[in-house]
Amino acid sequence: QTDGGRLDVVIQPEPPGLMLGLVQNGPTQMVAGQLYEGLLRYNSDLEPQPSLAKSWEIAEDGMTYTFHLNEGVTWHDGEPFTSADVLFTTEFLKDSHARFRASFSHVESIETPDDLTVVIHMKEPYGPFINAFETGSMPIVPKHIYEGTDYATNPMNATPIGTGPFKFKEWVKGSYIHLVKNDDYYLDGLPHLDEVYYRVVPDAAARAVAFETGEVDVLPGGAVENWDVKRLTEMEDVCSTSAGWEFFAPHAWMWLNNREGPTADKRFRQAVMFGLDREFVKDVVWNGFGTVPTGPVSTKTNFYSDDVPMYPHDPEKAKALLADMGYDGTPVRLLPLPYGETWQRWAEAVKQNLGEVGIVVEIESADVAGWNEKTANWDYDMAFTYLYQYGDPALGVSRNYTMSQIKKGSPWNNVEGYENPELDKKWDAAAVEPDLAKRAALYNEIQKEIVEDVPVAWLLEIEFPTIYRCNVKNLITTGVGLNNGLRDAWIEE
Amino acid sequence: MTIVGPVLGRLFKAVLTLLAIAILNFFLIHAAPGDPAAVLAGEAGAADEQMIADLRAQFGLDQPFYIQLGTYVGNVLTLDLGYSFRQGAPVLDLILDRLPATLILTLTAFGISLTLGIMLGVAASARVGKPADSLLTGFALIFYATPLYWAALMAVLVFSVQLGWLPGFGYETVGADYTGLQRVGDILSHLVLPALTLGLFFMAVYMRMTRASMLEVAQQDFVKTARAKGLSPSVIRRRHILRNALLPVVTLAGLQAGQLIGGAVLTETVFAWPGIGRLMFESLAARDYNTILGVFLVSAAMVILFNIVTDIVYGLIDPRIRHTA
Amino acid sequence: MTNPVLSIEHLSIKLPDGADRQFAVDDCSYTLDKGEILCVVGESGSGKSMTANALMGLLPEGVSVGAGRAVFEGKNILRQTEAESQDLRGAKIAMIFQEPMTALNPLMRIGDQISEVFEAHKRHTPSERRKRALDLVREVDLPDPEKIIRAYPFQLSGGQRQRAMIAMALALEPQILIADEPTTALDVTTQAQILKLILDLRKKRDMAVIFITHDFGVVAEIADKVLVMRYGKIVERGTTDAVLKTPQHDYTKHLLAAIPSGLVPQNAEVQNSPALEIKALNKVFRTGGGFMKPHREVRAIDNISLSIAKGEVLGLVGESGSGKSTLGRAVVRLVTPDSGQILVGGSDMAALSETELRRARYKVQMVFQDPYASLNPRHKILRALTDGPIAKAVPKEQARARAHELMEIVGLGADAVDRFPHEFSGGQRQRIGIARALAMDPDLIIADEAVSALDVSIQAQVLDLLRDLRSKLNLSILFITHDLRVAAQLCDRIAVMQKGKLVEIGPVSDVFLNPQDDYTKRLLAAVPGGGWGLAEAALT
Amino acid sequence: MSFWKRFARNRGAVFGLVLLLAVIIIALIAPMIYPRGPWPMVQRPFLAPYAVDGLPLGTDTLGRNVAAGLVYGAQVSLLVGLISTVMALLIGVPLGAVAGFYGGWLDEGAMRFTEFFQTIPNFALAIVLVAILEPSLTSITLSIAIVSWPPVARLVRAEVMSVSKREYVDAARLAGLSNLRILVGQVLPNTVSPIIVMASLMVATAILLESSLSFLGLGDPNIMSWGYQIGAARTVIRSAWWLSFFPGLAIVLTVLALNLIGEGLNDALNPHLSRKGRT
Ligand SMILES: Nc1ncnc2c1ncn2[C@@H]1O[C@H](COP(=O)(O)OP(=O)(O)OP(=O)(O)O)[C@@H](O)[C@H]1O
Ligand SMILES: Nc1ncnc2c1ncn2[C@@H]1O[C@H](COP(=O)(O)OP(=O)(O)OP(=O)(O)O)[C@@H](O)[C@H]1O
Ligand SMILES: [Mg+2]
Ligand SMILES: [Mg+2]
Repeated sequence: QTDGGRLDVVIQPEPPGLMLGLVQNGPTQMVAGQLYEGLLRYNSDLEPQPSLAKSWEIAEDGMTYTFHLNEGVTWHDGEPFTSADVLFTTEFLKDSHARFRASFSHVESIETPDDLTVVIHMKEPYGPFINAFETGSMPIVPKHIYEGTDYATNPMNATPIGTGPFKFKEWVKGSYIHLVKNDDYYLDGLPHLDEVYYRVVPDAAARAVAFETGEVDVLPGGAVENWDVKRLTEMEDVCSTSAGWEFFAPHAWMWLNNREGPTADKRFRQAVMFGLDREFVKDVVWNGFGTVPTGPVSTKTNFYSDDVPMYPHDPEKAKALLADMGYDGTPVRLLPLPYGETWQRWAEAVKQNLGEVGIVVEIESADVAGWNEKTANWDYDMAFTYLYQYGDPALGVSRNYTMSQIKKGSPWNNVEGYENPELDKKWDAAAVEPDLAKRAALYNEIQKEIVEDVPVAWLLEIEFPTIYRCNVKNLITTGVGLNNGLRDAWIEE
Repeated sequence: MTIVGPVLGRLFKAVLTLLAIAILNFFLIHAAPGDPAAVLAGEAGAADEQMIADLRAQFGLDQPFYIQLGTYVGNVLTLDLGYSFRQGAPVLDLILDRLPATLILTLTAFGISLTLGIMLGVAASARVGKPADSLLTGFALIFYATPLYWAALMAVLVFSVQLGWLPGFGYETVGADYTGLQRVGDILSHLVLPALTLGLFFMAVYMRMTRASMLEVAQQDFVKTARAKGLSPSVIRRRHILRNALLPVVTLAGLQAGQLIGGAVLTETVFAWPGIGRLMFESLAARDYNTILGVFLVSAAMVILFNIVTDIVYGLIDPRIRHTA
Repeated sequence: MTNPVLSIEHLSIKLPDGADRQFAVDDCSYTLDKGEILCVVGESGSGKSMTANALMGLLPEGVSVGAGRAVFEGKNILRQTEAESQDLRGAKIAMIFQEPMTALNPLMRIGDQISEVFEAHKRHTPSERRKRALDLVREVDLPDPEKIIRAYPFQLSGGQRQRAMIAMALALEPQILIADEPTTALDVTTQAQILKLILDLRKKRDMAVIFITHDFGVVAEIADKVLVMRYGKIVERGTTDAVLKTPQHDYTKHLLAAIPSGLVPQNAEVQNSPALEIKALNKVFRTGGGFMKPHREVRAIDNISLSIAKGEVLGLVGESGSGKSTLGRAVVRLVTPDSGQILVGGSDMAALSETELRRARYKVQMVFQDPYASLNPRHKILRALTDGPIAKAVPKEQARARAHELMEIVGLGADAVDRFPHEFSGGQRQRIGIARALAMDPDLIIADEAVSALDVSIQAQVLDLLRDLRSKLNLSILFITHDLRVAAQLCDRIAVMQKGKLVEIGPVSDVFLNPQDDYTKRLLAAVPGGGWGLAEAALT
Repeated sequence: MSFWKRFARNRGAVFGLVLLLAVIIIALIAPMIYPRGPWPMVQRPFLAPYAVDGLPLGTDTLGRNVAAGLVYGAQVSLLVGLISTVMALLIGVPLGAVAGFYGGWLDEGAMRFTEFFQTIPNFALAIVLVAILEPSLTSITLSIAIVSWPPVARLVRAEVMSVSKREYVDAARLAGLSNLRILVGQVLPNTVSPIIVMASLMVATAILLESSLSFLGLGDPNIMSWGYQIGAARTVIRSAWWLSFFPGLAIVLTVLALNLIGEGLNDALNPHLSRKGRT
């Protein structure tokens, strides 16, 4: 192992801010994950690992979680890190972090018996709770900086202070973000790298060029279009891996509007599933990366089951279903995800596929804001999306299918308007079931039933290969990959 | 003395125009679907209504529209472009950060296109009807017809990737910490490709204009007078024809200098140039209202500034405007 | 003749294919002596300018010397290299042009344009050039020389610019000065000054002058020898006296006959009631304003009152810019006056509403100065002649018939209505303009410089036509011109304007033979071709 | 008569006309050559030109026929170019004509309005407009028209002002014609030549603008256009150059053709009328 060196990583799009407690979008997590830390990390099997907490205990009944914090941890400005910061964080995040708010709604109270201990008392046992302490889910923020201020406009947001292995140095907007090694990091010998540059390159083709010309060393997943991946990985001394996305397990599907139009008919939705040539898309549009899903739960997520009805590419069946329902050729609108060429091609492929079974598709066009607006307000027939699963169906899956999650105005819930009260009960029961085997059985039932209903058209378990130079070692060590991977990374001489 | 009054009047008009632009843009941009809160929340990958509502309140989007407009206009009048909640910084700072890059890019492109365009235009007009003229005008036409972004892609491919002569993107070598001349050289090497691709189109425009204008002026009576004096053709071309031929070119250039900023959106995107064109485009996608409005206002101000500069240059060339008895 | 400075032998100048004829100049020979002024006259297009251009080596593209020689200092200057021509131009042979407004570089100071001549021929040091330029400016009598050499062309009047041109031409003391219609664009008083200047300089420097003109008045004033050209050929040559008094060739006779004579008709008493009455009319133009431009005020009509009787022709004369056109246009309200009254048939043109005006204008029509600009190039003549009557609610058929009739009256033939304006010559167009005015059956016609742009022979035809019409139709005419000879021929009374003011008005013979106002006297004296002596002969 | 002769004398213009006619014909017969349209995936993706019979320009990232895309793209480019130009003329000509003809506060107002639009950089405004209206063929065409009319208004105003000073306009006034009739019947017809020349160049610019918008992802996703093809292919420009090369070439040639025609028209329509016949 060698210490020192500089790593250039592409970041796209440019993050809106780096204060992870306030902003949690993808690029922010990727950069700020080096600055802030959570209580825990998760390996690629999604098992908890120590981070700010060096150890933890869960009571038998699942009602109490006790965390023991590392000693000698300081914030980047030299202030000591204590359990008070953790307590403060739970206050802080309530206002700005929806996912945190959701998981902590099961919490009764929090205690800090001493500077290095945090005890959380639950209202009820909540299975996935131990999965909610990673940096992005619960970044610990400094109390001494934020207490008593307006968090959103605190000037320190521009120069974030965390406990992480790297410190914020400089951000030249539109160009790069510069992080440097935290010399006072509490784990001896870490980090290895001296500095990290996150480079903003807005054009996908230019990002590929940047990697080719040696300007950058790491292309995070999704940074280049899939067609370039093959070419780049064939270069000398270039490695790639699909690891590092296990925690997120991005799952792509098409929302089918269950409320109105042809898509309100189950037979139509099933016809869509049969009409789609998902293997073709995986092979051609995604260059072979990813897995065709069988249902709402990703193969990477806990409680995945393949005991469900299958939807192979079968145009004849699709046509039969359409004939059965008496589909009259009413055009359906398709709203693609405005995330680049890959997604655009995907929409075109879907349009072609469905066109072949007789479904008239009109692609609509919108940028991110327009997409948000339309999906959040249910103004669509079919709309692409992909969401993270966070390791557990209760965290990342159920939110898309339960009636309590039908809320206009947000695009991250049951947007399709799927209503199945029977299933809702099972989802709720599974979330708080302390017995693992029972939980699994519940989720099996759920998956079987819901796949029959096709509330949405599941398209692909996306894989985002990370491309990097082979002399960069230990780049991805956790289930969230690059988001907190640089702690252990080093460059071989 | 006579100059102060009109300049003040002009500035006053400019301020009114800018204000009108601010208001129109305000309407335009708020007419777009979606809002910054939704985008920001959306990007987080998991958000709920409460979060979006909180963000809206924080951004002031829960206020009635007319109050938002009033606040904005009030701010603009006090030269305050507002705060970008998305980026967490005052808009003016964001823009000032990016403006130098855009200015360097557009002014260089403008300089290149104008000088080269005029030189080639003069050269072509001196050889009118000959093969050299056809060749030059032919090239100009092709540059004119080539989509900017396409040229940019090709340029990166050839000069940066294949030949490795020039950096293909960015503004300077990141982290090299050059200072002084070294830094200037570094920026210059990064500048070459974007400035050339942005400049080529406009060069073609100026070249054709110069050529046509030179030929037109060459028909005028005073050129015959100059020939009757026994002046050599090159002196006539330089001293008599060119100066008169420049007048329409200057007018056109003044009008287009502002448009360069628009064209810079594409160049800045392809070359990852950290300028305000890209800032505008990205802010638009994020519905970062204050930032888009700010960029629009600043670029409109630059257009107006260019127009004033054009008038001054025009006055320098044309005594009829400068001296008025 | 002894030892000519220049002798031209069998010169032919070829025009490009498709031109109106093969040779612009066809087998011409003549000589020019030292200190002599040779006038070249002839109608437009006769090849006058081409000869001069050939001598300078400045033939336009496509036009080339076909045959012949021009011997100057023992060399044929028609067959020289471009470099040799450059050495000659400006140094040995200099030239001045017709249009002083456009012949100077608008962006360069006068002084620089003059010293440039020295520079072109590598004479003197820069500071000396400057000094000499100043001397030259003095020599051509430009006011305030120090200031003038620092001035730009737009700051000078037409006459001053022409002087500057002459200064340039004289810079290197050339042996030959070619002047291509140098006074055509100037008004009479200025013209007289320039002619005098050329005569003076000729005497002082003993240079030879080729003076191109189509004005026989000018010829009479300055020429030693005359050359008459037609269709590129020399049809007559001789001393001034010989050619003017005893012309041999028919064409020369024809040209001379067409010249408006200085003869002034006897007073014809007009007692009819007025067709037009102008009372205390005023018009001030305010221009400018805007970025870097100050305001400017011009009093174009300054408290003018006059009247025109039915069937009367009133001549309105005065030099350029005196306000003649403005007055004419005010009558038909193409210009809205600031104050005063314009009574046409009792109604006040100055106070009518838009629709009333349209009606009132039927009675007053205008014939415009520029025969090229006054007809819409995209409309056939028929439309030009019928648009008005149809708007006036004359039935279409009737309007058409009238148009045919009018074309006969103005001597173009009824068939001509189906042609486009560009298919007519200038004189023909001018007649169409008259026909158009007549189509409206007006009581009063304003003719603004209606014959100024025409060649003398055509001018005579149009004047005849007007006279004829007046007597046939009992028309009143306000005849605006700057050519006093033309005015004398046609008008009953004359009004003289200066700087917006009416300085004199009266019967033709009174004004011409017994002018009261100083300005009128100056104006009359400036007319080239030797005064109004002829008029006295007519009185006896 | 002489118009065609003058136009035909300019060899470039004739070449441009032939080129443009070719593009128009191709656009018109597109449905006959490729009746299934440009979208079906006909073969393996990334086939090089002529790698397989019947695919002279190869296939794209989804295995669609590039040649078919090109042919249908011609329809879009021409349509957007023509319609947006016509719309820009419909805004610019009346505005400029009224401003130039009536003068006074009408002129002042119209010119302020025009200036206002010219103060916002063109392309930036087009981007914002398309984003607001959401990309579709209509919104793109409309946006292009909105950003391209100001120069038309200015040109028409200048021309109308100059033509209005001609004496034949005065003559028409004296003939008692109404202002509107004078403007429409006498003045405007004499301003058409420069407008036609400008329009031919505007079509070219509009085609470029559409392709630029498409490149930025602001194209109509249901429509195959050249800009779309280049934008879609830019990420694979290294491995499949033909995907962006041919549409790029198509744009260059079409724009070139329009420019050449514009120049030819300029020569043929404005043979220095003022000089003719006076010498
Ligand atoms: N550039 C040219 N190309 C072709 N023909 C020309 C050109 N210039 C003049 N001509 C023709 O040459 C002939 C002689 O023209 P020139 O200019 O010498 O006439 P001019 O006697 O000077 O007439 P004006 O009194 O109108 O100046 C005319 O028939 C004219 O049409
Ligand atoms: N529309 C106008 N705006 C401003 N000034 C004008 C306008 N028309 C005429 N003038 C000015 O009014 C004065 C009189 O002009 P006018 O045309 O009546 O003279 P004119 O006697 O007809 O001269 P010419 O013999 O040259 O035709 C001139 O100084 C002229 O510059
Ligand atoms: Mg001549
Ligand atoms: Mg006049």
